[in-house]
Amino acid sequence: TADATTLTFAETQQGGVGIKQVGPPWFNSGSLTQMVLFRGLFKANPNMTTVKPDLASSYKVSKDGKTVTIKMKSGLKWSDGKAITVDDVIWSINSALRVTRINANYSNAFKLIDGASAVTASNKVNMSGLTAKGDEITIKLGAPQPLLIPILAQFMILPKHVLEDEDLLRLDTSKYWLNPVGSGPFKVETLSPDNFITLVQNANYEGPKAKITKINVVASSALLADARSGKLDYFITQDADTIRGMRSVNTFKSFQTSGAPFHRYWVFNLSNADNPLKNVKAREALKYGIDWTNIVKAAYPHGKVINSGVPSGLPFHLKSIPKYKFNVAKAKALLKEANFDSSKTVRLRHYHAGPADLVFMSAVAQQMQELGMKVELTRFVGDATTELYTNKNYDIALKGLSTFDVSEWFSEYSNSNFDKILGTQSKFAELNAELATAVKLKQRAAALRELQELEQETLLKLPTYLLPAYVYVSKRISGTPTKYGPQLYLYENNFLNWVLS
Amino acid sequence: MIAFIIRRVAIMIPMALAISAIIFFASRLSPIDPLNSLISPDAAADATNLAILKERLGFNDPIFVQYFNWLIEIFRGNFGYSIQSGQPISEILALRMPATLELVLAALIISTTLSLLIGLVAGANRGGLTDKFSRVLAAIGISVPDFFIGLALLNIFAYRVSLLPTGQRISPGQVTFIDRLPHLILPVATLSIAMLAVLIRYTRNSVLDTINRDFVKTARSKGLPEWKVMWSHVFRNSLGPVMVLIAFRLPLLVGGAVLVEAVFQWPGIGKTIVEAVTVSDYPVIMVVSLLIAVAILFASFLVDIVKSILDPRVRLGATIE
Amino acid sequence: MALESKQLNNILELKDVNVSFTVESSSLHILRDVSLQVPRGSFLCIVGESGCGKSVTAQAIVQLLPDNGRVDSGLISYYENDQATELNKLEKFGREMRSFRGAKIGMIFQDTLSSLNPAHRVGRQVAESLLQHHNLSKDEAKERVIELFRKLGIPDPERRYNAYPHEFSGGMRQRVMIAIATICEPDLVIADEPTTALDVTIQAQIMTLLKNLQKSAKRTFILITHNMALVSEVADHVAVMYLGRVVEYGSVDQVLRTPRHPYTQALLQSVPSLDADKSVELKTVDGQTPSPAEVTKGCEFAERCLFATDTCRDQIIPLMTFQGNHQVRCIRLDEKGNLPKQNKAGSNV
Amino acid sequence: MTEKVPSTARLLVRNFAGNLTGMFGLLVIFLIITSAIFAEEISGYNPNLMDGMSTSLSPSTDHLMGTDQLGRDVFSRVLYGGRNSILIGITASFLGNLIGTVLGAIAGYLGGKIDTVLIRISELFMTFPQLVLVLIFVTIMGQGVNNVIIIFALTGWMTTLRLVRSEFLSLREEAFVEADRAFGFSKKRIIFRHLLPNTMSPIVVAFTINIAIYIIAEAGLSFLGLGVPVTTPTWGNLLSAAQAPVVVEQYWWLWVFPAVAIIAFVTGVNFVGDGLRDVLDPRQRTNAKNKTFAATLREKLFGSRKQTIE
Amino acid sequence: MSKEIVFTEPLYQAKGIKKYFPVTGGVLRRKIGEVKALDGVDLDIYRGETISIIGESGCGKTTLGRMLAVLQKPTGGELSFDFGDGLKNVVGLNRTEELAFRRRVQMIFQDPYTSFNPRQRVGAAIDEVLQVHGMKDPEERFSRIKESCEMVNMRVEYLQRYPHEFSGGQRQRLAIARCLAIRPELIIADEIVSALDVSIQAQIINLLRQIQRETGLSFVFITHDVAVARYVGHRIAVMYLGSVVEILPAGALPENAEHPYTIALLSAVPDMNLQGKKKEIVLQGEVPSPIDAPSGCAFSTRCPYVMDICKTTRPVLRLAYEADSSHQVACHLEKPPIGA
Ligand SMILES: Nc1ncnc2c1ncn2[C@@H]1O[C@H](COP(=O)(O)OP(=O)(O)OP(=O)(O)O)[C@@H](O)[C@H]1O
Ligand SMILES: Nc1ncnc2c1ncn2[C@@H]1O[C@H](COP(=O)(O)OP(=O)(O)OP(=O)(O)O)[C@@H](O)[C@H]1O
Ligand SMILES: [Mg+2]
Ligand SMILES: [Mg+2]
Repeated sequence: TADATTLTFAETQQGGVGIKQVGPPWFNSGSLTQMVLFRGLFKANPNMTTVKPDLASSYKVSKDGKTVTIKMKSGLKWSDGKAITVDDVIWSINSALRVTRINANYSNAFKLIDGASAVTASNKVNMSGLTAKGDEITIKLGAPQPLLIPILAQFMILPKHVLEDEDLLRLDTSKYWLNPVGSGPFKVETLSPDNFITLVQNANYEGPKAKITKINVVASSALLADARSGKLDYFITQDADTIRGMRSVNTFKSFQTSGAPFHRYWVFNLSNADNPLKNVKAREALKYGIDWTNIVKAAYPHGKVINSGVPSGLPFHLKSIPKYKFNVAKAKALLKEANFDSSKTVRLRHYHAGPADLVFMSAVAQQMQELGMKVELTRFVGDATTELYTNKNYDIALKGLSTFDVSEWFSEYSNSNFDKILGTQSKFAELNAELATAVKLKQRAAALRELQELEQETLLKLPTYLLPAYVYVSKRISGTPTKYGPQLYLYENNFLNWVLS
Repeated sequence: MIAFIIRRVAIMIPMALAISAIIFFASRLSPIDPLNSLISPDAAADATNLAILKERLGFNDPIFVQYFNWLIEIFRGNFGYSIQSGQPISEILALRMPATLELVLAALIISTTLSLLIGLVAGANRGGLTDKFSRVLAAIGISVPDFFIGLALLNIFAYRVSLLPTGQRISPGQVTFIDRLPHLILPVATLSIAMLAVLIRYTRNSVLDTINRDFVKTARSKGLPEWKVMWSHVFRNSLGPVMVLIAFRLPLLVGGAVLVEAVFQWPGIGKTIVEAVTVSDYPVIMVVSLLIAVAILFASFLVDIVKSILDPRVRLGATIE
Repeated sequence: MALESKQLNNILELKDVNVSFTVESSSLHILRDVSLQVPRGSFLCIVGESGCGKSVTAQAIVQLLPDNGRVDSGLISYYENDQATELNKLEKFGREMRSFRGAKIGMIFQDTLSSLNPAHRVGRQVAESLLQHHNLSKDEAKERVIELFRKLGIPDPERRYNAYPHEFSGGMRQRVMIAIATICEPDLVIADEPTTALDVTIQAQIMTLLKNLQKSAKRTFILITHNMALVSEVADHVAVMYLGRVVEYGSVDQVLRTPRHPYTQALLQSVPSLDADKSVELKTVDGQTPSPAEVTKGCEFAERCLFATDTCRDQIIPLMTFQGNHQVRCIRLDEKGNLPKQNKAGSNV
Repeated sequence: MTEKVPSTARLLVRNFAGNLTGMFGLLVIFLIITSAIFAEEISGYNPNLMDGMSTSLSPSTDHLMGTDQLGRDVFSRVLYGGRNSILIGITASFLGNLIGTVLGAIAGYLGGKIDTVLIRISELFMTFPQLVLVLIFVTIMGQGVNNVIIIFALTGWMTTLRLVRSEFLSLREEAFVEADRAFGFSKKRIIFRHLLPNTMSPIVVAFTINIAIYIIAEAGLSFLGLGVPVTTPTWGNLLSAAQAPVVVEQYWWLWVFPAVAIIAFVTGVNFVGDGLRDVLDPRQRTNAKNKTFAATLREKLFGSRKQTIE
Repeated sequence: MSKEIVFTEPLYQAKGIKKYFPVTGGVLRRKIGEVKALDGVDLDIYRGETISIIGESGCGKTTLGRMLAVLQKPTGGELSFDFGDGLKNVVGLNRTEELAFRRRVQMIFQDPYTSFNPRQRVGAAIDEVLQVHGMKDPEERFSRIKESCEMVNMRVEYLQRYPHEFSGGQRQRLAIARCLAIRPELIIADEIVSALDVSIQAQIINLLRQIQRETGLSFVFITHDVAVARYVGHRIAVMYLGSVVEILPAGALPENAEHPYTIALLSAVPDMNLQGKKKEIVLQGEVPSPIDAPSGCAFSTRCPYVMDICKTTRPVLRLAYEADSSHQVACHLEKPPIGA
């Protein structure tokens, strides 16, 4: 099967199966498919720390941080041969606020542009703060926004001329995704829904030709077996068992992804007056009553136990936060202090249902039972969003969050959804506002310290572990980077220089 | 014969309607508001977005109106949209039906032919080698969960020896059916083994039943050679009950497909159901279960016709005691 | 093998035939030392109560016993043109045995609905036999079948040829069965209770038919029945069976007019006749037929017999022959074939 | 004739004792159930004890069936899981049979419109693949041991209904029922005192067979992650580890042993079911046309023993 | 011997009893016709008599028995029973009246193998009947059971047994005992000897005759065996296709039968003693289906003496040619075909 110029990539992002279409990049991005089909204005490095121009040639931020001007490269073409223009950029940013499914990073950032509030799905009004003149785009912001440029580096520009007549509320299901017109070095050759996608080089791409001529995007149900038998060349996974198994496959190089962390944590449904964990001491007991270190190690060998929204190892992590230490006696004492009512059932829910997740949840549940709690552990039946914020049929839920920036972790405390389960957290809202507009490092540090302290005090969310992803690259590929960015983000991976042997 | 067909159809229609009603109203018992998942939390915060979507999808109508609309739309070929992916369900079906049909039909054909062959031979030579073999097979088929068979096959033939694909239906570059055959082997084998066991056992018993019938003695008393007795008197008469059983087993085959598709990551209807159930994607669940029910009704209708061809008493509308 | 003149007269002879069945790994001895002579061209009736082994005898002759049954010993000889064939020595489904079935020995069964294949047209079922034994084209066969149907009084035979068994009444089905058994013009026809399920008026029709076949075509018939009165109307010879044995055999006059075995006597007196004296009680045989599993060495009727002595129970009872080949299996008979005047209870009989 | 007459129940026991496969099945069931009850004593491990030192060990003399990722002893978990699986199987089968029996009795004895409606409903249910039906119910009711039991019962009563109904239909024609009516017995008395006891045998058989079916169904459902919550170890939940291909390939003991337990138990149950059917169900016999179950039973036991009077 | 039977005051009277069963068919399984199982049967049953009912399969004997026992409701006609104060309608009674009727009229069925609940000891089965009919005192019940067992020559110890431990003949005797226990006035016996071997058959027949002599209760004895019918019954009702064609004193058989069907039937019955004495009439054709019975005389399709009137008009029961009040015929022939 190993064709000298064809790379086989296992798409794992959508849960292992179901390549129904090319994934719309405005919701989740970061797969190799999206990286080679689309481009944004900028491109980030694997650490997500700097950006370099991509569709744009340069950008300038005004002194007060409220005006950003971006200059586009000229002569760029979509894969159908039409020119890529500033109109495409303006249409894309406006449309991002009109579609139903959009990554909150983009919508949060774009909402700060002047006139964004006038944009709705039903009207044709564009934001006034977004204008173009020749090949220059001007963005006017209500307040300085340090993250705008990194976010624009993640935001893929889509072709206005193809999509402008689409129903934006149902953009995700448009036929467009079966054979998207893109700007990247590759384009779709065939897409057999549910089965595979093949990508070939885009002749209208202005840059140098890739060494790889074809990419097979497949869905593998057994990454390990397929990798070992040489059916795969490249894939990313978070799956504990696969990662463990791949250790013995020596035809692959493995890399832990860097950059934005992937949190797993517990949220408490405090809107339920009957929640046995209403008392913060009871929640604190969970920090000690559960052998986090060992359970996480058993379920996710590559996982890392965390005790703060700013995980240790990241800048501004608050060192004074105590590490969780398995101490049943202390936990029981705390529970007693909290007057814990052991006759009530703690409803523990999760929606991640991989085998490792089940191992993790059932072990945790078991230890909670050993603390004298009655635990009812089930999966969410419906989709997570509804279950979490509308049905609220739980006391503790396991949640995941891939953060572009730690501010995202803290902004949860004050967003409208969390209000429904935690009640309004004005203190968090204040601090979050401070953090969002903190242009100086010192301001940022102060805000993050206060937020972490408040987090420990309130324990509305219980940070538990980070789950990094691993990239596996067949040794028959050379020219691959030594550093890979986070799973759900786009970054420079030098794909054009990859060579197959 | 025509009256017979009409009567069967006449029974089928109310059944199908009843099924559709049950499915529709039962699904409305679900506590989940389908709308919320169609829309990202942030977009949902905008009430106008919600309202537009709600109106557009007809969630504001009274429930009976919704039911009839749903039915009418289904007749028009518009099955609604998946909550999970927002895709039109008709598209999902168009994609996934062929996969399941391929699987189920292949398993049906293989298991039916094999089981008839083995069952007939086993029944004709009671206590013989084939008979013993068939009994072992039957014991396995009844006591071993079908997904376990699948897992075992996968483990051996795909994971340990990379002889066959680990799953999926089509790999890049596979154009013809023959190309795709390797993908089919394991799932079809799994599904067939499960079906085979019961069918063999039943065929065998049916043959044994028939062999002891008096008309076989009559046939022998004419001096016919054994093969002729078996062929034209025993086998043909044993087939009727077996056909009925096959019709009765069809639901099981589809049920088995759910698990087998899960094991082999086969992008078929079964997988669709499981995916849909996991996220309570009830428009999909509704349509798919309706479809399965109707398909099975129709299949049993076909079986009835075949049976009536085999047994003149049914065809001529006589009552059978 | 040269045949004795006596044998020349018989078409079939059974000699000490023993049949047993395996039931759940134990053996049931069902037919014990059954001996019968079937004179050529005659009408032999085998009578006896349900379960006494009449059908088994018939099945043993054509080697169509159920799977779990087998002929243990004895001879079943078929005579034809100075030639004797031991039927039970032939391979069960071999070519030779099959050349007898249908062609030389025809069989008619009792339950007509289950004896005809419900899935085949009746004409075809009759023709099947013909095509098996004669080199005929399908059309010729059909013609012959239709002709026979007409002879047997099946109305509208052309149309009926293509009908299915369930479209026929019981009487008509029985005629079809007769057609199957006789289409190849076998010399011997064995009819196993052909009229038991039918009404008397229909029974009369069928019996007339069989009797005519015997007379006109010089066929030999073995009729199995439990109806003594019917026997008296059709039979030339009668064999009375009780629990797997022939207890009495002779011509119809011998057996029905001068029954010698106590069982035969009781049997004849326990059915009222149309001109029976209503003030006279029916004779009853006390007790019940034992099961074949519990038969003893001696006379199987001893437990119920008014004349039984201890010797009857302990001794193997031989078949005694009285004048005119009247065979009786009873040791209480004197040389003239008469039972003692006194029964065991001491009262006069 | 002073011989003691054995009761029907005793006949059944005696007859079943002669049924080799049935007895073998019974032995297997008995062994599995007892070891499930004494799970800890037999395996020597607490099924919930997490031993961080010995995770994912393959079978050895210490851990007969190895350990899982959390270092729990698989053998003791398999035994322990049996408790729940068997309990689910038995309870669901009992409930399903109860529903089926009551409805079947009504349909069979009353006949007419009620019968037609019930039969149509059962056909509706039977048209659905049971697994799909169960999945739909899971969507509506959610997961949980009780829910799973209820769902199984709600989706598995049809065969019992049909069995009981057809049994009633044929019993209704038997002379003793006509006689009961001729004597003026009330409907209630006829149904509950005379008909129902006579349908017990198929019900018992269906009950056993359904246990097997439900245990397999539970396994399938839990394998899909839609069955009993993972905190309740069942054979199915243990098996769901096999959702991960890597587990299937590398930690075979995690899924093979629970599967073996299921297969052994289900085989046992099926053997018992077959045995019971042989002993109890007259229709399995060839020439039982006119005889009642008891008559056939007697014949089987004694041959047609002479029972002369006088 | 038996008391003189008084043929003037019937114990039980059936008048114009009809029973039609719907026949469904067609696409919608609608009613497309009727099986006229009984088409206007008149029958009087007198105290102390045994009336035999004969006829070929499907002619409606069982149905008539069921009607008489009110196990099914007739489609038309009247059934009245003399409870001691004159004839009274018995269809649609309330519970107490029904019990009173059922205590007096009992039925025994053909199949001895299913006549008892296989799971009930026979003693308990008889006892249950007595309980349902309101006998509270166990002692009294026991003596009643004992008494009826003696009547059928059954040892009381055997009542401890289950039905399967008895032979067919014994079960029929027990079934009779069960009826006798409630001391009925009329027993309807539907083919109770047909499933038995001849040697056992004789026992039951003798037993019935003996009971009848001793207790004087009335019997309706349904059979298809003409000789048995004649032997057991005082009178014989001959049925053909849902109607009674002739009722005649048993003594009148075989010579004095007048209806052509009765005569043909008799001639078809094989008989050892009558060989040669009988006139051989082999009836042609078969009994028509009761779904499309002939419009006139039911027998007209097979009758050797058929006349035009037979095809259009149905004959009713009238006194026989040889005038005897207990001999009635339904035939248009003025003279019996075979001379008296
Ligand atoms: N396949 C069999 N296995 C065991 N026993 C059998 C089998 N077939 C017949 N028998 C027994 O052989 C005996 C004789 O049976 P057979 O059928 O010859 O009786 P029959 O005289 O024809 O009775 P009937 O008048 O009822 O037809 C019976 O006791 C019967 O139970
Ligand atoms: N429940 C029923 N539904 C429809 N037709 C019936 C029903 N019961 C009886 N019949 C029909 O009524 C006619 C008379 O039946 P019945 O049983 O009374 O006859 P019979 O004289 O007792 O016959 P046999 O001698 O066979 O017992 C038959 O044609 C029969 O098919
Ligand atoms: Mg026989
Ligand atoms: Mg009848």
